[in-house]
Amino acid sequence: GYEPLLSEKDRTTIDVEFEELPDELTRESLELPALSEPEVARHYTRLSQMNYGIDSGPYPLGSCTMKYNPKFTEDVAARSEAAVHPDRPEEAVQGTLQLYHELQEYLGRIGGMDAVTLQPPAGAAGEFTGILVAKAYHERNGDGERRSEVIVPSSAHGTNFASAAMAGYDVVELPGDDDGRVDLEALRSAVGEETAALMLTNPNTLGLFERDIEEIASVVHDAGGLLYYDGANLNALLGRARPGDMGFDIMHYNVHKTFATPHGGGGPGAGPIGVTEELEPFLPSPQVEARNGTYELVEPEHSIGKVHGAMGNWLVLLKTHAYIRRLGDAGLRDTSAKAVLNANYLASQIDLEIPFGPFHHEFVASAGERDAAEFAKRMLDYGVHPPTTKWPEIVPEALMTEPTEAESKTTLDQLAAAFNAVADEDEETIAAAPETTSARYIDQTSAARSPRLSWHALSDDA
Amino acid sequence: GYEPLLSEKDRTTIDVEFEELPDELTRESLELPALSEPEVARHYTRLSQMNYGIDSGPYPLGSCTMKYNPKFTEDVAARSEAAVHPDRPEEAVQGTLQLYHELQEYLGRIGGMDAVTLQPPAGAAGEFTGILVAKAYHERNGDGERRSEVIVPSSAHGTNFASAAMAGYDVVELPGDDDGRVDLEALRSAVGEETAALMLTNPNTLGLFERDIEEIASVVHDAGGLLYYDGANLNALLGRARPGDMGFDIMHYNVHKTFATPHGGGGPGAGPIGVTEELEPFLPSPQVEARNGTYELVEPEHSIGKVHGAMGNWLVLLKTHAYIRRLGDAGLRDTSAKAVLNANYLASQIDLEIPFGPFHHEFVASAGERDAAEFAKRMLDYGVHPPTTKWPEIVPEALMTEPTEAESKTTLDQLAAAFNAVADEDEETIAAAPETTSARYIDQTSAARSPRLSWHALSDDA
Amino acid sequence: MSYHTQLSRTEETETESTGSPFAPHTEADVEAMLRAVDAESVEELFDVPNSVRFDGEFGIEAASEREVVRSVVETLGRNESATEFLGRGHYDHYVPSLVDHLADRSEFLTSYTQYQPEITQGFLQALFEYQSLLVELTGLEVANCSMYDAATALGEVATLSRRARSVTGDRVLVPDALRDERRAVLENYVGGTALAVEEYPTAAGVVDPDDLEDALDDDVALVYVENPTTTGLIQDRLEAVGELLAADDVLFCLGSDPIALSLLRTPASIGADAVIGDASVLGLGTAYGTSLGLFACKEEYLRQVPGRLVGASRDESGRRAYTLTLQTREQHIRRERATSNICTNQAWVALRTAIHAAVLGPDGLLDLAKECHRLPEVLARELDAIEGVSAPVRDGYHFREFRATVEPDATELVSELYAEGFAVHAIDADTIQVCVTDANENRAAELVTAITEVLD
Amino acid sequence: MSYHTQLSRTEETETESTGSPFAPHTEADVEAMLRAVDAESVEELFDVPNSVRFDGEFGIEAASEREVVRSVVETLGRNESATEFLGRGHYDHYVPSLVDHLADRSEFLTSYTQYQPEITQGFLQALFEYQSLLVELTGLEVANCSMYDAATALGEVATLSRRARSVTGDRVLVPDALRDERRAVLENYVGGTALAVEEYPTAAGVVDPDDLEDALDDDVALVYVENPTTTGLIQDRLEAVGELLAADDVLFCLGSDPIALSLLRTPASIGADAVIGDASVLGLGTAYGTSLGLFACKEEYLRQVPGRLVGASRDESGRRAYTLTLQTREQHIRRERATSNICTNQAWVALRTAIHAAVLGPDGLLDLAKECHRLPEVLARELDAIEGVSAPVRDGYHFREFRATVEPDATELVSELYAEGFAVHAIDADTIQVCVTDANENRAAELVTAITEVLD
Repeated sequence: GYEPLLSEKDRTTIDVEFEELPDELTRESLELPALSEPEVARHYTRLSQMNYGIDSGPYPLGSCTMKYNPKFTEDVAARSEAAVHPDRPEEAVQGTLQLYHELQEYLGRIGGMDAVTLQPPAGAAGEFTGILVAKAYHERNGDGERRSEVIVPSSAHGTNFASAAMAGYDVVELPGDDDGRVDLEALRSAVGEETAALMLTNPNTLGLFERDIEEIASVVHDAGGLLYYDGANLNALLGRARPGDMGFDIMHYNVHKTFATPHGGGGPGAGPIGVTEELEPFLPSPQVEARNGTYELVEPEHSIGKVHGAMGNWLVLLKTHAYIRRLGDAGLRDTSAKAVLNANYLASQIDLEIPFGPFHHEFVASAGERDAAEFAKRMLDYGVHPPTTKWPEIVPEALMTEPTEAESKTTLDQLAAAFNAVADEDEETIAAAPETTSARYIDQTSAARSPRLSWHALSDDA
Repeated sequence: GYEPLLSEKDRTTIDVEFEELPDELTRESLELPALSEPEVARHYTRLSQMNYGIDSGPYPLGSCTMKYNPKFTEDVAARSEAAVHPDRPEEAVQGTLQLYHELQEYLGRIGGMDAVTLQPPAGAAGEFTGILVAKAYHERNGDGERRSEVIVPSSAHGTNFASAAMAGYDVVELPGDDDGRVDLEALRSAVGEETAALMLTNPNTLGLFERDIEEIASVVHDAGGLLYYDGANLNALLGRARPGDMGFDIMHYNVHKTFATPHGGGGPGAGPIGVTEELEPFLPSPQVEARNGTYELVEPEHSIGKVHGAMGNWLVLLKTHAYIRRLGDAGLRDTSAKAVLNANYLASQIDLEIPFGPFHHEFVASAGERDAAEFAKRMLDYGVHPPTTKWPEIVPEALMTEPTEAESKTTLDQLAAAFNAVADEDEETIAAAPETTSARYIDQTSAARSPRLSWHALSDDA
Repeated sequence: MSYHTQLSRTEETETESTGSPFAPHTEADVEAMLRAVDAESVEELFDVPNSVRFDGEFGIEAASEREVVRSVVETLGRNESATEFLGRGHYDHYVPSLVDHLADRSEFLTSYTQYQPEITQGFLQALFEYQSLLVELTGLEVANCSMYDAATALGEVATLSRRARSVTGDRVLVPDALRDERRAVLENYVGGTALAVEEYPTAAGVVDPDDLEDALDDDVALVYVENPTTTGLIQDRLEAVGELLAADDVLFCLGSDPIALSLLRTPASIGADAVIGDASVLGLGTAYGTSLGLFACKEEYLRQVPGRLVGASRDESGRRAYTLTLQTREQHIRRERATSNICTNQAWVALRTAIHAAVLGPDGLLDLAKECHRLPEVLARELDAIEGVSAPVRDGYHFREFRATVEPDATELVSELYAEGFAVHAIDADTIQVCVTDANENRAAELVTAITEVLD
Repeated sequence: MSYHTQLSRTEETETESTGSPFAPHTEADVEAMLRAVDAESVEELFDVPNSVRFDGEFGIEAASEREVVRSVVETLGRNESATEFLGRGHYDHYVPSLVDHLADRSEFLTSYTQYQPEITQGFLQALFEYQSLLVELTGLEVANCSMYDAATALGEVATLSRRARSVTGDRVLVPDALRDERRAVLENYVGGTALAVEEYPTAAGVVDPDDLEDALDDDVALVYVENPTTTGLIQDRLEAVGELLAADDVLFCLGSDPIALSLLRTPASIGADAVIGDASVLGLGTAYGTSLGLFACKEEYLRQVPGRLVGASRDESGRRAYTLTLQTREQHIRRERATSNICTNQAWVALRTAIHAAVLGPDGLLDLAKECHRLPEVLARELDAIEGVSAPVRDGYHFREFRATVEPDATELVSELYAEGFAVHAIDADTIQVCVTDANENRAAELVTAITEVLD
């Protein structure tokens, strides 16, 4: 497949003339593609046909939880009543606030947290918000200066490091234990008076449950630090264990992972955070509270302020609400059951080394002698989306694989067959991949070396 | 592309047990695929990817008027207010009836007809309805017995013949003139006391305007017959000429051709018919009439009864209404202008013999020495949908081509390039086509020889 | 400034439209194209004699997309808002969102009849699967891939009976309880033949084999029976009807729908030769007429079947592939000797029906059918408890709907219920008919309250 | 009977759900899979110590798709139905239907970030085209492919100013008329740095270069100016501002949006270093927060840009292809030294914005922008004619909105207008703000009438 750029189909320059404004307030001209509706329709239809989505086939990107996105949630979010202006007064938007409040409640119960804010517009924004809450808490306790460090395991998501740094913290990297989990001794020596928080994913990015979680919590709490839960892998635990019960003080939820809202090619997502009662006064403003059957926007006593210009990615939150209502307790529990069963089954069918275990929602296979990125490219030729590659680094040439609950046994068998077929192939075949995709292997290095980031930057022959 | 049948993915037999009904009233078992929603979503997504639509590329099927289908008309038809039960009393469905009435009016003005029924659910149903009206008219005049023939030009659509026959008429085929138009002498000798009607397409299926239309009308009318207009090619004449003004007594409109409602893989369409004042009393029941701002369902005095169990393909009619409103007079006129310009331009760019002319909305090229069907298959390899083939028979190895107004010059140039490339290829290459499609050349003969019409009829290895 | 961008401006500023917003030509394009065809203007290309040239106006004002949507939606808003408890052959069931999302994919929606099977395998396979669904549901060997609606399908069965060599006779027997609309369409379909439509007596649609036998003679070509009936009853003596008709050279056609067929005796098992009905109870529901005619029959009538048939074949690489087949029955080949004039049918609605059935699966279908029995039983009982209401009117097994007698006046009751936001059928001066399915059961309790209050 | 078909039954009969309707496993599947992993039950696979096992209930009842849709729609129905004349940084414009239909294609909607460019060329190209649109509109060389919203984009510009070597200083100057929400987000983004946010005085958002100069000193790192202002005014002295700031090592950031940028002076031409804003005025409109942060800057800041960038490259066959690029700036590579923590962004909204712009084309965009000036001018004049209303409050050129003083009480007026079905901003005791675009202009005349009547 190949589709010319819009700008290659047409580029029309118009003079900007407008007698009602002085010339010096307006631009001189505007050069953009001028195409008819049928041409635009075909352009984007063809582009879509050059793109792989969940409805195209399995998408086992580890840690991304790419699962089926139910269509009815789209219909709900498309209702015109859902798209109100954020400046409407409370009394004119009671329906929206009720749903907003219900979702705060649902997420609190699911995570075992006392209070939830829906404002952060993505998982990383949730991390940033959570760390800001921790910081405000420590500052309120007169402990802000001293507690200058956030501890992050080396296998954690890159966002953990970046979010802590954005909030002004020094990041202390915590090496892992031989069993792929937190090294308690290393933790004990890392923790101290400077510790503001430990950020942890559980199950971690290897799919392993941190069995010592209570001990970990004690170590951090005893030192006066807070425990932050990265919700990226919550799909493994729904109804089996709750971060709040494990001792976490703050957590974020990736609704586009756990609660099946579409990833949208990279967003919008939403990253609500839950906190313990103690931290509730520090949540962003406003919170939605129910009083005598009406819903109010309330500023928490020591609120950190705002992390988004309005109420977050509301349309995504609305889809989350509908999804949770659809599943209910039993559906949520079953989600994790099938996600964990699928990961374990798929691991059992793949002829590659898969260190560590037992696995929950995902596992990391090793491509061994092969380059994991090339291995993945070759999998494209088998019509499936490959796993996340080369991460976490504790597994050499990592293939981080998360099938989710939404794949059938038949599909898992197809996925395993793709893994195994590539594992059996010679280097040359693998290196020549992909052969069947809409584009062949793309040179990313030269793209970065001389960046061309708009059609203006393309020469005519490029 | 290949996608297994639903039944190859799963076939589950369930016992039908229901204590609330006696056993002899219920079936014993039911065997169907039992698949989850994600599996169903992928199945049909993949099937769609193995299908070519207007948004995929040009679709120049002659006489089918495959043009861009505006998306907003879908939104209008999807409104829940549009999907009312057909047994609602008039007063409870005034909005629907108002739109129904407005569309009757619009179509009347566009065709130059005095009254319009929207009931026929497709173009062929419109033909049948029109002939029934003609029959009722002749019967009412005591002329029913004698007028037993309907005259149809040999180049007419197959439906014309079939519709007339369904209404109980003998079909008299009228050979064409050397210039591809009606042979006036042949018409004069065919017409007589037995003539109930002449069915005519104008422009005809060669894209030629029947210049002698007034003379033709006189001949038929003088003999007491009626003139029927097949609206398949109306896209060529919008705002330039009206069947009613040319002397036609009855016409049908193919809204899925002229008015851009989607063809839906073969329907639903809608085939409203328009008639002169004289024939209005014979229209199907009910007609919608406006009286003092309210809309009523009225049975015409000598109504032929019904041709559809309810009000026709209402959702399609609603899309038609929205499309006509969007375009208005100027848009409708421009539609024909561009349709005719496109056909003429495309014809000028193709290196094949294209007999007759001047063309309106379509033309018929000849594949010459080559088999037109094979020629068309080879065009598939150039990423375009081929024209209608082998018809009308007056052109040897016919390639009947209608680009419509919705194609750009760029696309027409691509289409012409596909025609010309195939024209330059050797027989072997053409016979081996198609090579790039989701299925290769399909054996239609053996499919008809031993029909397998359901998954029940497939053996396990088939 | 290009020509068509002037138009896109009208989209937003509502200045007067100067052409079609869906024609992509720039002014430069038009000029180049005119040069290529050696014409000065587009008007020159119209070979239309002046005497029939139209130079008037239609008087239809162009409007922006926004204006059209707004205006049509406002007009539809003039419909009274009411929860419909209406049935009588047209039924609503909840259609899963997935059906809309998949069927609206433009590769399906904007395609044409599958004349080029190599690039339309997707739709062909979906239609093949639709046919297979009907084959399973009816127990008959052949189903076509769509008719317009139940009424026209009935008409087509009648003309098939005329063509089938194993069938003789000129009389078509239909139940006295048949909807007028279906009867009227049937009359038009047989109007071109020697067939005559006659009624046989029923008890509100329920056939008594003895009464039917009395109506039978050598001249009967077709007997049509509906199960369930338009009055909402499940036929309880179909086997006897089948035996009665098997003896004769009569075509036995059953009227039904895919949900009822998921639960009720298969037409094949009671000796039916053909089945017609409304298949859009799955996938679409009532839409003021837009529908889907179900058509299935025994294999012996295959060459006489009207409409499109999709068959399995192979492509050159040996892989299974699908294609329209037996096209020599059809109008574009056989012309006046075709089995029907049908060309454009209801393929897209058939796609919706197939998707809905696939989402439900066999259990989902069966459970839905069971609800269609349970819900009216419960509602009838509740209405029966109201003073002045007697429901159901007739003993028997119900499906989706039932009749009730009311005092003092059914028409008045129905009209007052409309004012309360409920639509039910008035059948005659003292009878109403009430239809309840998964689509409206959530408001059934409110209907009971409303009826109680109106009659109080 | 298979496990999951029990679930599809709940869809229709609402018996209690026993699991996820979106897990496709049959009972037989589960058994075979457990055998393969050598486990007796799924519970066994959870390596969770008993002490932290959860065996409680969430107390969330499962519901069928039909029930959920009905319930959510009913709840949304509790929102007062009102035509919104609200703006102040969040704007509605009519979004063509085509945008929905194309962006909802599941290949776009259900895909993830384009880590495998070979199978995500479609989305990558759409994002490349989105970047190109912003480059054309701003005149700057670089645009990223999305931020969350205008407020977070402003925050990111501030931290960029900290990293940029050509910029020094700790003070961030923002207009006194800045929305509180944007200011609050900005404060949080700079909270981890030495930057401090301060206000400079404006006339209802309109910057006076002399006043700004007074606020400047060597310690200023960033000056932020909005055009148009939150109060609906077009800045008339931006060139002077640009000249003022060009002399210093100050980052000059302009806040705007794609519709305004289609008409107003390009940021590049007045010397802006960066542009942020809300791009979803095209493609989405106000949605209680769901938005799209616009981010563009000069090439010199390229290596400091936050968020995703799509670049052109070639594939092995030599054909142009697109890929995420300069990823070494990003958190998954650079971790705590990344330019931002952003990962999931607003790609799908950017797709919608790009499609909307493509449908409009340059003329459509420009005409829409012109309407954004004309409509408030007309409405302000009409309101000014009402006794007790003075509009616009300030002379100047308006864009989308304007302020008006009203007597006797703005809050009361706004509240009474709500009762009449109109939403307008109350700014203070005697000031309202009114926003009018193509999305609500059809009801502007009614608003005038309503205000006249309320004040009468």
